[in-house]
Amino acid sequence: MIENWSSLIPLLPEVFLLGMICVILIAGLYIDEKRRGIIHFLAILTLALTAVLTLRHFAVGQRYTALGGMFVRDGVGDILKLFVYLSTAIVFVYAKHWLRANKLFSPEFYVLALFAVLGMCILISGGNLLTIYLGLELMALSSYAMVALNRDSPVAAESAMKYFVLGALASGLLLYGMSILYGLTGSLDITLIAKALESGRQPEVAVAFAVVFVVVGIGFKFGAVPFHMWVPDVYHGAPTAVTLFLASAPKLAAVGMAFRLLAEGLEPMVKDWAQMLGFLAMMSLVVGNLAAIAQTNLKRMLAYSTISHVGFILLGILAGSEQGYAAAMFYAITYALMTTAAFGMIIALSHSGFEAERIEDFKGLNQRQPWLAFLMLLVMASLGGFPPLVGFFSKLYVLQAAINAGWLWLAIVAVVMAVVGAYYYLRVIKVMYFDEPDREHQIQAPGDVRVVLAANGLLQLFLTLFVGSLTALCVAAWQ
Amino acid sequence: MLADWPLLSLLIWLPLGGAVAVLVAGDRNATAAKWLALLVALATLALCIPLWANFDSTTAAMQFVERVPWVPSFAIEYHLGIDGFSLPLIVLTCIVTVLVIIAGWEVIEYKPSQYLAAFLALAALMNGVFAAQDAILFYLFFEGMLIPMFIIIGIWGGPRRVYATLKFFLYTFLGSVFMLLGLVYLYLKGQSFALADLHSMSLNLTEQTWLFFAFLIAFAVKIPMWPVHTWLPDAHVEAPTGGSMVLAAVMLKVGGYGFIRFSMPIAPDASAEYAWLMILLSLIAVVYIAFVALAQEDMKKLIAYSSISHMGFVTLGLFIAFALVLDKASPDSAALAVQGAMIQMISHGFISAAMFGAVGVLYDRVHSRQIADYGGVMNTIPWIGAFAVLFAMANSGLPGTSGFVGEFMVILAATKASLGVAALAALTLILGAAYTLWLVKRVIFGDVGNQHVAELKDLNGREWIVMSTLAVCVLAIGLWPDPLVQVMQASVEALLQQVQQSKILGG
Amino acid sequence: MIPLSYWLVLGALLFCISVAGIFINRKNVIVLLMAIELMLLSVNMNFIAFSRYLDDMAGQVFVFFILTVAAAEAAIGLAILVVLFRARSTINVAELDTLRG
Amino acid sequence: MPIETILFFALSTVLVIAAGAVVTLRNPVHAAMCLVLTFFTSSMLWVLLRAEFLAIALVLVYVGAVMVLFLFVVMMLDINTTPLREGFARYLPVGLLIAAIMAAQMIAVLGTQHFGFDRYAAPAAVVEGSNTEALGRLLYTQYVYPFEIAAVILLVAIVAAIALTHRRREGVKTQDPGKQTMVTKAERLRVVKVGSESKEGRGA
Amino acid sequence: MITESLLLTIALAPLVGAIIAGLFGRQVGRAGAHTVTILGVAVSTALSLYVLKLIALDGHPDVNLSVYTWFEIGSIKAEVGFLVDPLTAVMMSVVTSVSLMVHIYTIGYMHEDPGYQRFFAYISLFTFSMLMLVMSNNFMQLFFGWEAVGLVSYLLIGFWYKRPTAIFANLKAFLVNRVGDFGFLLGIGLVLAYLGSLDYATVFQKAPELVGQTFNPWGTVEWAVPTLICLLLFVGAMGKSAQVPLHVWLPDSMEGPTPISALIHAATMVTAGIFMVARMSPLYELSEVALSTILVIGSITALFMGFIGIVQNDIKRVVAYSTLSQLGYMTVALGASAYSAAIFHLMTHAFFKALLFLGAGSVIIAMHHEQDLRRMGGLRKYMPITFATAWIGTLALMGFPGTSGFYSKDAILYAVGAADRPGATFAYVCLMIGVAVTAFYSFRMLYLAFHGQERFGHDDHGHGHDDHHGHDDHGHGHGDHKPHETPWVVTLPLILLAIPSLAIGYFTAGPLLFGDFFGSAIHLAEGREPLAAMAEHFGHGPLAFALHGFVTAPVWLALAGAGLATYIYLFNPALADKAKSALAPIHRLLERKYGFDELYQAVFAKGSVLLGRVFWRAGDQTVIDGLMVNGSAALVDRFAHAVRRLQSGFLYHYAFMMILGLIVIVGAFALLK
Repeated sequence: MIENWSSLIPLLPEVFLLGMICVILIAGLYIDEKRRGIIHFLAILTLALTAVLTLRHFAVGQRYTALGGMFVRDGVGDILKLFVYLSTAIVFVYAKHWLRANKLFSPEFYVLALFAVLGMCILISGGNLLTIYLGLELMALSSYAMVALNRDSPVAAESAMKYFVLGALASGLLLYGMSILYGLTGSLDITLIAKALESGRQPEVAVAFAVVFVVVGIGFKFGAVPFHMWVPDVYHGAPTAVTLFLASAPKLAAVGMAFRLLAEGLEPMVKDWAQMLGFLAMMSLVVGNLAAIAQTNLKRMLAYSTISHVGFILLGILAGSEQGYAAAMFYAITYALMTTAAFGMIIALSHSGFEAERIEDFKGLNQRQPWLAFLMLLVMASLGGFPPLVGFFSKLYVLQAAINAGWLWLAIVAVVMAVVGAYYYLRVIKVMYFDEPDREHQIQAPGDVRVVLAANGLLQLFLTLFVGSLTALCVAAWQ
Repeated sequence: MLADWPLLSLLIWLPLGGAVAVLVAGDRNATAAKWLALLVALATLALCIPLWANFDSTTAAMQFVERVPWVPSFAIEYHLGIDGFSLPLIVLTCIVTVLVIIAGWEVIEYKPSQYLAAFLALAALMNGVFAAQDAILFYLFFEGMLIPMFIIIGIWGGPRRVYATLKFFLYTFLGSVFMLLGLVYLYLKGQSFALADLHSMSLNLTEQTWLFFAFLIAFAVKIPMWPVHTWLPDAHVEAPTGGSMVLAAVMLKVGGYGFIRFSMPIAPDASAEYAWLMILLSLIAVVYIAFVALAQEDMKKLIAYSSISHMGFVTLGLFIAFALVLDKASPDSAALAVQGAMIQMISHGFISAAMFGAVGVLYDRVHSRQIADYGGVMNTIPWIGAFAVLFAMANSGLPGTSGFVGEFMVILAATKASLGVAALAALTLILGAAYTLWLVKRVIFGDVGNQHVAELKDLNGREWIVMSTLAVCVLAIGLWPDPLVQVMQASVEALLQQVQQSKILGG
Repeated sequence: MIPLSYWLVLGALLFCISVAGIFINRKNVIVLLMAIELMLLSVNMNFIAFSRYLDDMAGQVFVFFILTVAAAEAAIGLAILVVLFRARSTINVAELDTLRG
Repeated sequence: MPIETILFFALSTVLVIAAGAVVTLRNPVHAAMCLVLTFFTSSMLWVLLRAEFLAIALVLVYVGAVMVLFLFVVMMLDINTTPLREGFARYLPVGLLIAAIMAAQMIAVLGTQHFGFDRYAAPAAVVEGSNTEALGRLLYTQYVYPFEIAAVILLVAIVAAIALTHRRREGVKTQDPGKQTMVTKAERLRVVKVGSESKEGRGA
Repeated sequence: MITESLLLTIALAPLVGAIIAGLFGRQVGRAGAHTVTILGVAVSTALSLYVLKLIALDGHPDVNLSVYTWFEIGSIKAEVGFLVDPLTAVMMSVVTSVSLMVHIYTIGYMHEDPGYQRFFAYISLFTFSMLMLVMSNNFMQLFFGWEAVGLVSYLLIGFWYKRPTAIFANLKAFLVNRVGDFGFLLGIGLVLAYLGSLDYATVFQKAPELVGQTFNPWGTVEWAVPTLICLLLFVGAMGKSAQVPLHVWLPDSMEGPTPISALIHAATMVTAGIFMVARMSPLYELSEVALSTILVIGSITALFMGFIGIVQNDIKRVVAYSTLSQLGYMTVALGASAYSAAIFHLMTHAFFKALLFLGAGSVIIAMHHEQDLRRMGGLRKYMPITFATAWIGTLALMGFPGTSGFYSKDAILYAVGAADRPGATFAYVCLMIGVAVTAFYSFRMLYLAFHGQERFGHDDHGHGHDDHHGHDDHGHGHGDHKPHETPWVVTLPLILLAIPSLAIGYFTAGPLLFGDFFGSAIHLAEGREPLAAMAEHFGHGPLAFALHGFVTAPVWLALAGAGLATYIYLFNPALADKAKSALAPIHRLLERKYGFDELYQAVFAKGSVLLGRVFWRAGDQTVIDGLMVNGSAALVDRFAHAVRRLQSGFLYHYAFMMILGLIVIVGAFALLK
């Protein structure tokens, strides 16, 4: 079926990534523990070069398909991928310190993470139910394994098991939906499905039935209520470095998946899935924000906060307009950048034998480490959506899209819950700034972590200056 | 020419830059940080001089306009400009900031550089609020103010500071998100966030009503109006002196300013429709809260309640103007009411800063805010006693002090609209005097209450500067408000012009 | 002839049984893994039935890949199970509740 | 009744019962055996659907590999049949109710009104050509990209399984090819300076 | 020529003195402080008298000028300016000259007080404020001065801020005054609302427009606008001029040093209300109802406050109640449209009441700050000057023919007698009885203090007087028990005040009452001649009128009162006690001052605080904070924990939730669509 090899050029980044993974996999066997740093740099280099390759044929404003439509490259995909690379690279920087401190610094982490990235790229670029499914599974299976990577940790194993079972259940549901869709339209190709549904010949109930299953699958990946139950446990139980990874890039991939399946494939059914997403978004906003209030573990709190942010992302998607998709994308991108910084802070404060994962561990941080406290303040404020940090703009954008699409009531729920949510972010600030420290804050994080963390934290502030260009990019991706 | 500089940007970015510099200077060299902060604050204040001098008070048009696109995809602009409403408030901000920095000079021992930086940042944001001509920019500054204030109360506050500061933050945040929704709605309708565009946009009554209430929640919390006022006493009680000063002097004014900038011109028909409600709430604030103030045992709480009561005049003045301009067709009285509201805001800025400053001076010495722990302060520290009496008189609206002007104007205007409203508002003459002077009686007068009071030291030079500056401001406005009135007059007239024109198409 | 619907209902029944298996099960995790296999089987049943009734091979191709992925999934699932057993000495689902709240 | 229909119903009955047994039997070994039965019956049903290759693959891959893996793990972990926990019986009705509702919902949609003969005509009884060949042709042409991805997934499975379960035992001597190739002179050869005997030397 | 700078000098000279003495008291010292303030007031006095001369004798036209614009909003303009007409000129002269006397007197009275400079600053400031009040040409400035004198009064009553009674009294005074100001401000507001200006000239010119306008407060009720305005303004006057029921602050204000009792609480400030009503005569003439009300309130004050004076034992309080009573007389005069009579009485009263107060102060100094009449007696031989001037003051007060008080009081009585508006008869009766009462308590005080036995120095415990605590806590020793005449700075003002008390009526009654002295300053409705009856008798000149007085009822009533006092207190002291026990209920009622204080204390003071507490605890803390704020926070918290419990940790629960979600979505969005 491959007519000419040049048609594969759009695939180049993924092919390169796969090749490099194999190189790293093999190199990992031959490099002893002292020189593992090489793996680390190789992994980051891989991401950087992949990004370069992606940028070489940057597809904003264009759309390439390859392999009979199974692979789609367009602006949306490329932007999401670039931020997947970026956030993964940031994750690698933070993770190294944590992995070393916890004696888990092994090539497997990098290999699995890169496999997951590959899976995300495939998912984001999937033009066919099959490739979407396979990309999703590639990402998911790598993630399950990563969660269990700390083999000596009972909680990690427990969370891996939960993640696995629920993940498999969710992918089963998604598959079920796909099977019905296939049966109804007779095709696995996204564009053909859309075309078939456009005709409206399928029984409406059956299509809606299939859409439910697809939405559930997407909802699970996002961690939207009520398919969120894995999120807190996995975030909490997984090794922090892995949580960091799971919290950032996969959300971007989930956005990509939602775009492919909902915005492209099920575009004619927008009324149906928007309603369902509305339900999920409302539940996510309410449950995520409420449950986060009652948390004492920072990782767990961030997990619930993720759920609430997912509510916002869904709010953008369910607008069902280009503006909404762009808003959701912008939200996911900024969210990924915020959440890496938040987990990065946990890692920066952790050291061997100590995990700064309880909120109380941040007590009095301002007295000992005012700079870190300030960065954390920025991150928390940005997550809370307080202006003028970038988190505010992403919320603004999403709300605008939702209101424009007539979802005013949901927007009201969203802002009210944002106020409730402000409480737990403030609580972190409160602990850092208003409480007396009850221990020394040893900072053993190496220079690169500090530099990247500082950049990541300040990004919350300085990104506001570039909100214009970033949103313009997101909008352009949809044109 | 100095006037050609981007003065408004400087007013925002100079203190912000100063805040960063002070933070960098750090606590290791606290003295340098303090002087730096003072210098920055003074420089910011100095910027007000060319601003005032070059301000053209004959026009209501925005002046010193700076306009740069920022987020083109949402039509958000970096758009600054001032008119007669903004200018006095900016000057007030700059003055209060200088005083706050002086007031905190030796008192703040814990992390002084962060303290000063927070206030400088706050000054920048407050200037921004008053200068912003883009709704989102306004919102940014409006909300941005919360974070420094949250930290100020939280770090340097009293024993229940965490409760107070969280309450303060969440209350205000809850209020403002609805405004954000309103702004988004307006944007979607008009594809612009520029205030001027929002002002001229036509909206039907339903839309206006929704918007009016969205804005109302935001500004009612901020100003604060009954029944969403309870954050204020807590915040004031727990805040450090400087925090209380800024909070009372400037931050509350943002609420009143918001009514002028947003509610009234954007939703004039709804404002007119619900003016009765606003007037009712204002009267409750004036009367009910005054009674509550009477029952307070804590000095700061009492002053906080008095602030709420006084802010009632601001909302009363602003919304009685609707009755005057529409029902009584008396634009002059309406202008009187709006002017009164504005002057009340500015005057209250000085008076409340002074009152909190005076309480701070006492607190620094006795470490108690309970009225019962004082008595006969006049005996040991007559100067603070004298200032306290002056400011108490100003607070109870004595002619010759600024406190009188606003109340006088509002009551006069209200009489024109409705004698009953005016009568209830005028109750403040009695009640305001009652709680303020009773406070003075219990704290300042009488025989020396206890050992603490007996050992008090009188004002030091630093405190003298703060108190006397405020005293001069209070008396200056009280004795000759006309300059202030003239600065605002053109803008007031323009506002009234605007609110008279129905925005309902075909209506 | 059997209508397509029957096949689908069969798939649905299998699907429900497997789903019920996941949340009714209070025993060990292995059964959960088996239930998942069952669920995939039900999906496969759907695909194959559609493939047959649509006369389109794509469905069967999909099943092929599902089988592949299911095998990989089983491998990883069992690996996690082994890790879990080593770390916790139990694979009883009712005891996996240290993470909650 | 045509033989196909009889077979369908017979096999379906076995399939459903076996599936039910998988999730309800207490002993995991028994459950696994039932699962094998489930797969077998499905495989037969698939033959009815003219998916010969997949039917055989199911038997080979699942019964041959996956189920063996399951049983292997069951045996390896030596799991006892645990007594039913309290609460199981209490919540069982709720669980069954939910499952029943779900089934009802699904059947309501999947009934003949939407998926009957009017929409999906009965397929031709005889399919031309080899099912295996057709599948193979597709896999290596049109579906080569998913095929490659599937390979990567299997690779991940291998990597993951090894990373998770492979344990380096302390004290076990193994070759380390990395170490062997990266070896340097200094590690292999130690030049010992042997001085003349001194008082300290004697003490050591 | 009356120029702006001349008027500004008059007003500002005391202010400059006040500022120097107040802010730089330590630098200028005691002597510096009194020099500079006295100089300031002296300049004012001289120039005021010059102005009076220009206006009264040289026929200088009225001056109405604006100094600066206070604010200008469209057509609404508030200015600071001066209106000098005969009324103003008289007031200015009275204010400055009494003030000057008090300044001089203070040197002696306060010479040992540590707050010496402060005191001078205050009284100079008061002079300034009072001048601003009387010289104002508009309502804003009137209110300005109105409140400013209130402030200084507040500060001076609480001058000895250590005394609990003093700071209670000043708070009370301020608040009661504020009640009056409440009405006053609303009145001003109505003036602006209906006449569109705050300027006297404009307002008075437009005032006739008000006739016939009605105000509709609710339903079909309609109030005449002029009446409403006048009554509201009069509420202000009631506060300032201590008319029943807003009189309660004045007796308590005696907690302040005596000089200010003389200056503020007798001679000037308390008469501001009278002045104001007189000033507003163009408005009041429009409302019969308002004038009737004034008439009745004034007469009640005049009589019933006089009664209380009879039972007081504190020398200053006796004078204070007499002041109340006299203010009632003035008010009645206003009510009878006899504005000029009111102003005339105001003037004469300023002199003789200041004289009496200063005399009382002199006694107090001599008695080492003992104020209880029961511990005085026989002082005449120790302090003859004080004694003599006190007699003069007392005669003037009782209205002995020929004294200034005689002319003014008679003018009022004639006016009331001639008035025909509702309440006039009641007022007339009250005033007539009041004349006797006045004479009685005046003489009672005189006898108790200066005649009879010496009761000081040998009874330290026998007085259970409850408004009287440790008045000697500011630096007076008890070394010398024998009283002695006070120094010249004290007696000189007494003498200087005694002269006008005696004679000013004789010289000014004619022009002030019957000439066209006030010109346009006082406006009378068409055909209204309240003093016509008196004019008949006065036609033969003041001397003849005084002689004629002996054949009129008031003089004989006064003499009767005086005679009774003479009999009881000079000849038969035991009778007083007998009468006391015989009339015990009435006595108690009078001692309790009809219970106004208790009532106000219980209802308004306690009631407000109680109400505040209820609002605070029930409204703010329970409903708003407890239920709404913390309640919603608690609700959120409860939900948070509920949601948290859903996350049970059990895989099967999680799966169950997912499936439940699925079913709900399928049901809601697919099947039930």
